[in-house]
Amino acid sequence: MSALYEAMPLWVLMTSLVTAVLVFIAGEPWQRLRVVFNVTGAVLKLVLVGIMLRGVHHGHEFAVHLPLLPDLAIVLRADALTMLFATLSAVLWLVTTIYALAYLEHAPNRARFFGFFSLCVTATMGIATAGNLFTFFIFYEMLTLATWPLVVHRGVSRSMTAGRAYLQYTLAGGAVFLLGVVLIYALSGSGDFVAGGHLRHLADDHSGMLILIFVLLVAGLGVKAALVPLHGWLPTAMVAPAPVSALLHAVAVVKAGAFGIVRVVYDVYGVDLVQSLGLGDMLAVAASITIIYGSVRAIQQTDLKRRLAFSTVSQVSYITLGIAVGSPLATIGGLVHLVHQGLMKITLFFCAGGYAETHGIHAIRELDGIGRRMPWTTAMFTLGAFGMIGVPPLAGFITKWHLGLGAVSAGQYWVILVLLASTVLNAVYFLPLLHRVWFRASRQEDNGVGEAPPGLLGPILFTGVASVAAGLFAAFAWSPLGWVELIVEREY
Amino acid sequence: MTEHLPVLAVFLPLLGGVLQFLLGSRGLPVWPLAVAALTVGCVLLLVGAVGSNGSIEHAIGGWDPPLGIRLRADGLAAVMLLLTAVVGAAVSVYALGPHGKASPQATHFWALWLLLWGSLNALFLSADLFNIYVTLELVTLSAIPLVLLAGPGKTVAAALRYLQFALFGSLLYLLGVAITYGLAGSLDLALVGPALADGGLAAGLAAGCLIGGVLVKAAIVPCHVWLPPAHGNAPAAVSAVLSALVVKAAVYLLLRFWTEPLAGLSGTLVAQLLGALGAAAIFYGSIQAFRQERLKLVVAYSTVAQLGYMLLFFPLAVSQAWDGAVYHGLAHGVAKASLFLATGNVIAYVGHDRLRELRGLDRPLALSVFAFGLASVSIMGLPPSGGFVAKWLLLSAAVETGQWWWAVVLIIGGLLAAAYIIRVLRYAFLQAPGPAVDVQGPVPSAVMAWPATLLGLLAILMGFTAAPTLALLGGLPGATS
Amino acid sequence: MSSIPDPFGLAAAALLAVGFYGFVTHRHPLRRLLAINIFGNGVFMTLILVARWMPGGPDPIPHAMVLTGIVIAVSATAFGLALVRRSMTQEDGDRREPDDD
Amino acid sequence: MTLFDSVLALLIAILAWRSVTAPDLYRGIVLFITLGLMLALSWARLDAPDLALAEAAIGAGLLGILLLSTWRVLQRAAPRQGSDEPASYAVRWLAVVGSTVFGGTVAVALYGLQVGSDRAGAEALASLDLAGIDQPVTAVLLNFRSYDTLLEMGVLLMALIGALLIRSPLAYEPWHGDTAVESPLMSVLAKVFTPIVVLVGIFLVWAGAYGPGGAFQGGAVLAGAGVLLLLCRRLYGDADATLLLRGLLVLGVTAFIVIGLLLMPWQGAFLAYPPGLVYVLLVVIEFSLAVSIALSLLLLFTGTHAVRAVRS
Amino acid sequence: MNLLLILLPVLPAVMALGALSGLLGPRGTTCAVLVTSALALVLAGVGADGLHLDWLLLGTSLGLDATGRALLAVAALVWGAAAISSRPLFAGEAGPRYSMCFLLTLAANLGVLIAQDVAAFYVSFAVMTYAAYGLVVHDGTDEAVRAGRIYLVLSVAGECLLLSGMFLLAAEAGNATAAEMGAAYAVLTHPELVAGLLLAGFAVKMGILPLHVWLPLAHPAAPVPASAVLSGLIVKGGLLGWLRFLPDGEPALVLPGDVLAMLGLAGAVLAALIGCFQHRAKTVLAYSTVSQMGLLALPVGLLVAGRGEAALLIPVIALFAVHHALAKGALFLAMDHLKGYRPLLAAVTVLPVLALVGAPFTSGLVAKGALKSVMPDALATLVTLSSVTTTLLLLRFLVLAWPRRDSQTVELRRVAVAAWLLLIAAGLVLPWAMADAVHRDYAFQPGVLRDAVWPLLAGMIVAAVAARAIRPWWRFPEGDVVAPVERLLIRVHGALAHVLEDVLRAVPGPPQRLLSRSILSRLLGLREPGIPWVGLQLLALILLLPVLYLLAA
Repeated sequence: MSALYEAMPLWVLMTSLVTAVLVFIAGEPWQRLRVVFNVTGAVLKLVLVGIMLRGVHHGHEFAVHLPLLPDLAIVLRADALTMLFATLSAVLWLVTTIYALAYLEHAPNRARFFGFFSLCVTATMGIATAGNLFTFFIFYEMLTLATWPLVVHRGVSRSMTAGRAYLQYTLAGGAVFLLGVVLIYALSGSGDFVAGGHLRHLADDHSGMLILIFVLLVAGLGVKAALVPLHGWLPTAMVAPAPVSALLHAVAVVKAGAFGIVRVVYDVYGVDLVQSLGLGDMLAVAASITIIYGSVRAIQQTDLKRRLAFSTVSQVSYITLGIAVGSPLATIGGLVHLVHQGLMKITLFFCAGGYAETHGIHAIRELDGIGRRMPWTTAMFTLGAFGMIGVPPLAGFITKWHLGLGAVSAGQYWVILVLLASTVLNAVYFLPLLHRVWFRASRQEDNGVGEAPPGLLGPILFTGVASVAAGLFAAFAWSPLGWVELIVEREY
Repeated sequence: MTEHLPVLAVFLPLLGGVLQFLLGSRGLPVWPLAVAALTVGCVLLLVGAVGSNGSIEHAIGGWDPPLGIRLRADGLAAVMLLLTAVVGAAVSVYALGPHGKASPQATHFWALWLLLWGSLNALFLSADLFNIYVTLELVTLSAIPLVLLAGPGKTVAAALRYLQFALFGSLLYLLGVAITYGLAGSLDLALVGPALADGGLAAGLAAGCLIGGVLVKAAIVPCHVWLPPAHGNAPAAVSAVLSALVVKAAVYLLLRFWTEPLAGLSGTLVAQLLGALGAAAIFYGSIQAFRQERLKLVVAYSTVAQLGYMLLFFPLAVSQAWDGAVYHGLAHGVAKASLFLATGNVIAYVGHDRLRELRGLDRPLALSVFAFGLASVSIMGLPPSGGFVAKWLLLSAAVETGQWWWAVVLIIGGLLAAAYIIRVLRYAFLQAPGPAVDVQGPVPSAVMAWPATLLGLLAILMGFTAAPTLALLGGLPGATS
Repeated sequence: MSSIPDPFGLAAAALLAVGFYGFVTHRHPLRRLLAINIFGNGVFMTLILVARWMPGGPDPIPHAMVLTGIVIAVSATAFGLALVRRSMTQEDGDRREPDDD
Repeated sequence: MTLFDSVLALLIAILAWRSVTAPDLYRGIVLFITLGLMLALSWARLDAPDLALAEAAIGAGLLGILLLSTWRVLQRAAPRQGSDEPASYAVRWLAVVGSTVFGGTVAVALYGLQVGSDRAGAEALASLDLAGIDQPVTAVLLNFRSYDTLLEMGVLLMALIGALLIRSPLAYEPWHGDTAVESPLMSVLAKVFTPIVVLVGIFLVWAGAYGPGGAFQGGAVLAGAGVLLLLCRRLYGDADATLLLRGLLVLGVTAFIVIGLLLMPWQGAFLAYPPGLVYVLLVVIEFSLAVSIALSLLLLFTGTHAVRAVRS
Repeated sequence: MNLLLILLPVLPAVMALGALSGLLGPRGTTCAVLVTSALALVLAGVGADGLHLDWLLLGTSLGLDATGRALLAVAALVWGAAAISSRPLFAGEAGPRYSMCFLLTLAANLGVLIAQDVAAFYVSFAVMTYAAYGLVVHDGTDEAVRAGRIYLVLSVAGECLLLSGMFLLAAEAGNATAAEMGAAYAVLTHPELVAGLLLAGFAVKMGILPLHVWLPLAHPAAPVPASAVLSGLIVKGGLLGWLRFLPDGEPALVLPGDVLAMLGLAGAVLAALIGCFQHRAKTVLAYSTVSQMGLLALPVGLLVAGRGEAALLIPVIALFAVHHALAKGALFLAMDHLKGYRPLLAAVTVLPVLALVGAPFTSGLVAKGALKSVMPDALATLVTLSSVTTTLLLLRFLVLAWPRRDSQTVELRRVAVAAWLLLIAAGLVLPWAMADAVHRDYAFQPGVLRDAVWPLLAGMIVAAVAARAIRPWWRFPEGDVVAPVERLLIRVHGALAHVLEDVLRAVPGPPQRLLSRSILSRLLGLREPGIPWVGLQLLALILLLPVLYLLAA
């Protein structure tokens, strides 16, 4: 029993892997069966994650070792940080599955879609539970591969181009990352994630090498985390179906990159080492540039999803910024944004998908007056947008609040300017949009179609409300913020 | 009993093949399958024995070297035998599809295939320079007729080119053997080393001829020109064997020679040259693969590229590189066989393999596409797969020895592989617009689909079986561990 | 071993060189097969010389090797010739088309 | 001696060069055959009469006829394809330089060899009495390194299968039309000469145990007899092989393997023979080899599955 | 009972969702507002203890201080009256949206009144800001949209100031509650900077001088009831921010305090003067708000600068705020009722006007009197002087708003009129009731009465003279400096956008493909080499190998 319990991360991984396999086996004709598999898998995972969450909360750390080579093992582990990401993924998997079922109700190739979708979640879970760099890399690449079919799912030439861009960036990034990982193993003999890092003893003799490796690792991870100038794939990848975009932007891909950076900074290098090598500032500057650049580019976009995509570019770097600043409060801000950005961005993309699916709206100028027809969707969109701007009491505010406080306590006042600039820029690209949806007259004929179908609306409402709740009840112990505070407490 | 296993591993399939030729189409497909099963069983026993007892030797005719010839099953031979058995089993099952019914062609196929299997086993087990020459010829001369099975009309030019290179390569190799014998007075791999070590120019020339001859057989750039037409036009099952095993056998010989007879020579520069050839193979093969318009040619050029990785062992020459190179050979063998079998199913179904005209194959050919995808992962060296473990080991070795340029080669090679593989997947399986394939052939039966799939799965699984396999391999010969 | 260099050594080298030259320069498959065989003869000559230079009589092992080599070379060449015949007699056009069998 | 040898060596070099550079394919082939004969002569001079025999019979004789016949087929099918377009000027010069350097290197290496007496060959000579056969080369072929010989039979078989697969026969069907102009010489050749050649072949096989000769040479001569009959149109190639014919084709290799495998449990090693039976076994093997070799070479020549006698 | 506090924002917020979906309907919305108002009144009357909710936001403190209580009562009245007036607006196609914004603004406004900690206050404040946007642009006219845009720009700017101030504050003091502010500032490294940022941030909402430009645009653009709450209550949010998050003179922050006081005074006069040159009644009222808020900023500046006693100043400030809220709310609501020719109603409208001017016996008297009582004499005089401009301004209002005979008669909604009258009545009574006895007494001192009367008269005289002297009235653009600034900004933005575009075009973005076949095909005329070349390479290789071996040896 205890061995089974100890191997919890493995089971969590398996729920979606088995789902993927079953979905593939069931294939196109067995639609009902597939749905059952999907939903069962997602619910089961949620339950298991819940059990794990309880365990970790009580201070237990799960770990599974699968030796691979004499000095190399696949390690699946669950610490508090893992659970942050894992819970987010598990919850959003279920939600996105429901959404996707409705979204793709009449689309072809659904078996393929859901199969890879589940694989994608498996990879994400793997990333969350990876206990060393090697394991992390394995799932990181698996994620790349599993996501590609989703990006090109439509099969039209635009998707193909996007898919190619996606692969070129991510595979190149993966390659660079791999080089970094190999160097770490060669240098220190271990890539285990140890709270506080394990490279400190090398700082004196190998500082140059450590910096190089850090750059390699972050460049590799930065591709997925969409750090400028490695973000090129992300805006093009928005041609994918809405659930995929949601997944890419909110949960799986960009988060994997950001999560990786967190792991590298905290559990491989350790904050002290990163700061003493001067890497924190470098990372913070890169993140800041990304934040500003992404926002500026978002302003220029005329396509809704594209604008959201650039918004992601900008927002994900909050996470990086938070950990780069390096004070506990900023860390809290960065880590909690992992969840918050996920909730908010998934809401936004769900809404965009709802608009597209219900009214065929893609361009921003077509959104005029949609708020009257789809009040609930638009309300949730509004919440998401305000969250992005950082308006309280939404989740985004909690992030910004802690980031700002962290920056002040670390004495890095310029970060506040970045935050403010980002706020303003976010307002510049979201507020006119909101004005449009609520206050402009609709251009379309009223065709009697109103709100999105329940399968789409349900998830939208869920995530929207969740993003409010995450902000509103932030001080609650089980809120994302509460959990992150637990993590940071254990970390420092 | 154990010491007889190497002999059985060679002569079960060999005799089976000869008798198949004798029997003609009678006994199809029971006889060849029975032989194949026996062979697999025998090889497994042998590998098991090697795993538990260490290497097994068998002096043929009771004559010990230097007079006689020795069969030797050490770790390296064992893993290669295992690879042959795995791929061979899959190919044997697959061949039931195209060659299951009695026909002259089927007779020839099974006879040649069993002979080839036996020849490969003989090659891997041989510990004698001249005997290796004979086995090389055996392998070549059973492989070329197999290529012709696709129909002499379209393969004869390829076969002729293959033959010319193979023949010339063998003779070059034989020249090396001649000079070596002149120097050492012996042909046994283990015994010629010292004489070569202080042989001066003659030893250098001998080594050059041995390596050069084998390079031709291994289709290493620039001597690869015979490979793509041959592998690209042969029947699927044959292409699988050729790419997975036959060229691999030649590279195996390089590894073998380097660690035994040539170990005494000071080969640092040669090692770098071989590494450079490997790198050239990786780049050139990948780029050519990327440019091809036919699916099978893509896969064939991919072989050209992948063989290059194994050559990276030479400049790195540490234990990890050894493990990595050999494991790469194994992983590539399994994955490439899967790719070729899957490709064969595509051709059987569509009737051609022109990339741009393929689309929407993932429904009728779900299993094959799945197999292709899985195997591709290994070819690209992405985790979790055998190819990745191999790449990891090689990378570690490159970093460990401070030869970062080989690490760069490895990384870029992986990306290039991704480029051409993804191009295939994109065209064949995901491209939506345009008409679906005009169905020209039946959907491949389970017998044809599953071997590819199982091999593909194995390619992935090999990401997790490295430890026992490398334990069987037993480390770099002569390395102080 | 004779004190003056054995002239056949030079002959062997010449056969090898000429064989190599022929292999490189010829395009006609038949001529290339010829060149390969000449190269092979050079190798056999080398082996025979090695055998002869052994003190105490000609060394039988290289002889056996040559014999094996000759048979292999001839079989392979015969096979090659069959290929040449086929490739040069069939119409250019049908190389691309699937054959009748 | 050295003068003769030197002239012979020079002649060999020149013949080789001329054969390769001959502007005309036919002349190249003829020069190649001549070269083969000269080689046989030189090898006889180099204490290798077995090899001289083999070269004369197989390398020059059988291969020569095969080359010429192929040339004729090519001429008939597409006369112009026979013409040879040489490689570019640059390639040729580079090749000349390269080959010369290569030849030179080989020569230097060869002359630098220090051939001592602590060799496998010396051991073979010393162990002759254990081999059961007095003739050293045959002993090596059939006993010390019998494994090579066995596998070599496999090569022969595969080459044959390959040639059959191509279906590009040299001699197929009785040559109708031509039969009318059959010259009397042919009949004499067929009737008188062939039995003699066959006898010589059998003798050579038998002699292998004691002196120059052996399964290969004998088999080649027997095949030569077959070729003679083919050329005299007493035999023709046929598409359908009987089981018997195929049995004979694989007889050598099968016998070899089966005997080896059967005795293995007793002898503890593959292809190890009990001392008492060794001679008998070797003779059995040698003859079965000779049969298979002869048939294989003959079928390689015809390029068909079988040969049949012409029924008059 | 204390828990009811949380209902104040939650109830309307939840109702807002219902309104959005159209479930609530106009009647429901009105009822919701009235119920909330009733609840607020009850709470304001009964009072409530502080409430601390650890789990909400970053740990929320709610509570009612004296100022909060006073304003809560006023808010209940004004919101209630506005809701009744808004009834027609709740219906119709855009009704749900308006209802939602209305309810959300209400919720946030009440939240501002009861929030005691930094985070919760900021939450309410921000929601109030953005929800009010919906009220401003409700009409959807170009003018309204422009007003809304400018409102948003300045609001966001204000948020930025606030946010940076709060970061600095909370980083060192944590999520402090209003009660702990003094202590919090004591530990700050840059208290004046923080205070300056916060003052400026809230000043945007208050319409303090250079940041007031949105107000004369936005308040008139909104529908009448919305204008009433905007001008009457929403602006007070800034005031509460000041009071709660700046120290009450302990420690004294001289520079920001003085600057605020000066700006307030300047605003009081200047805004009134500018307002005189406006041509729309609502705009004039908006300028009046700016002016009055300037007047209100004055004591706050003194408080912050430590130039007065908190115990004296704060009640006065609250009193003035209450007075202004009621009067201004009533005036804006009057705009609905003055559309037709109804002299009686017009006459009633004069009451709050008088109150604002501070005529004797009006609520203005006690409010202004109290204000002057706590100030140094010089300043008190200046305040008195400002009454002249106020008079001018409101006369201008009356002139503009006075119904004409020929205007169309619009049917009156009795309930709305009743509510309005109630509000006016409350405006007359409530400040008196709330004022301390001291202030009441002070208001009836002869000097004070004199000071109340003469500016009124002076104003009327000046107005009469001016009306003769300058006709036609010179136009001053609404929002005064905003028009040129806006033009300038548009031009700058155009130029910047060009530059930006050029830069972005010049800096090639990340390529969408790293490798393409075109690159490759440029790289490669790669043909497979023929056998001759392969052979040569092989030859070279074989010659090279021994050389390398020998070299290495």
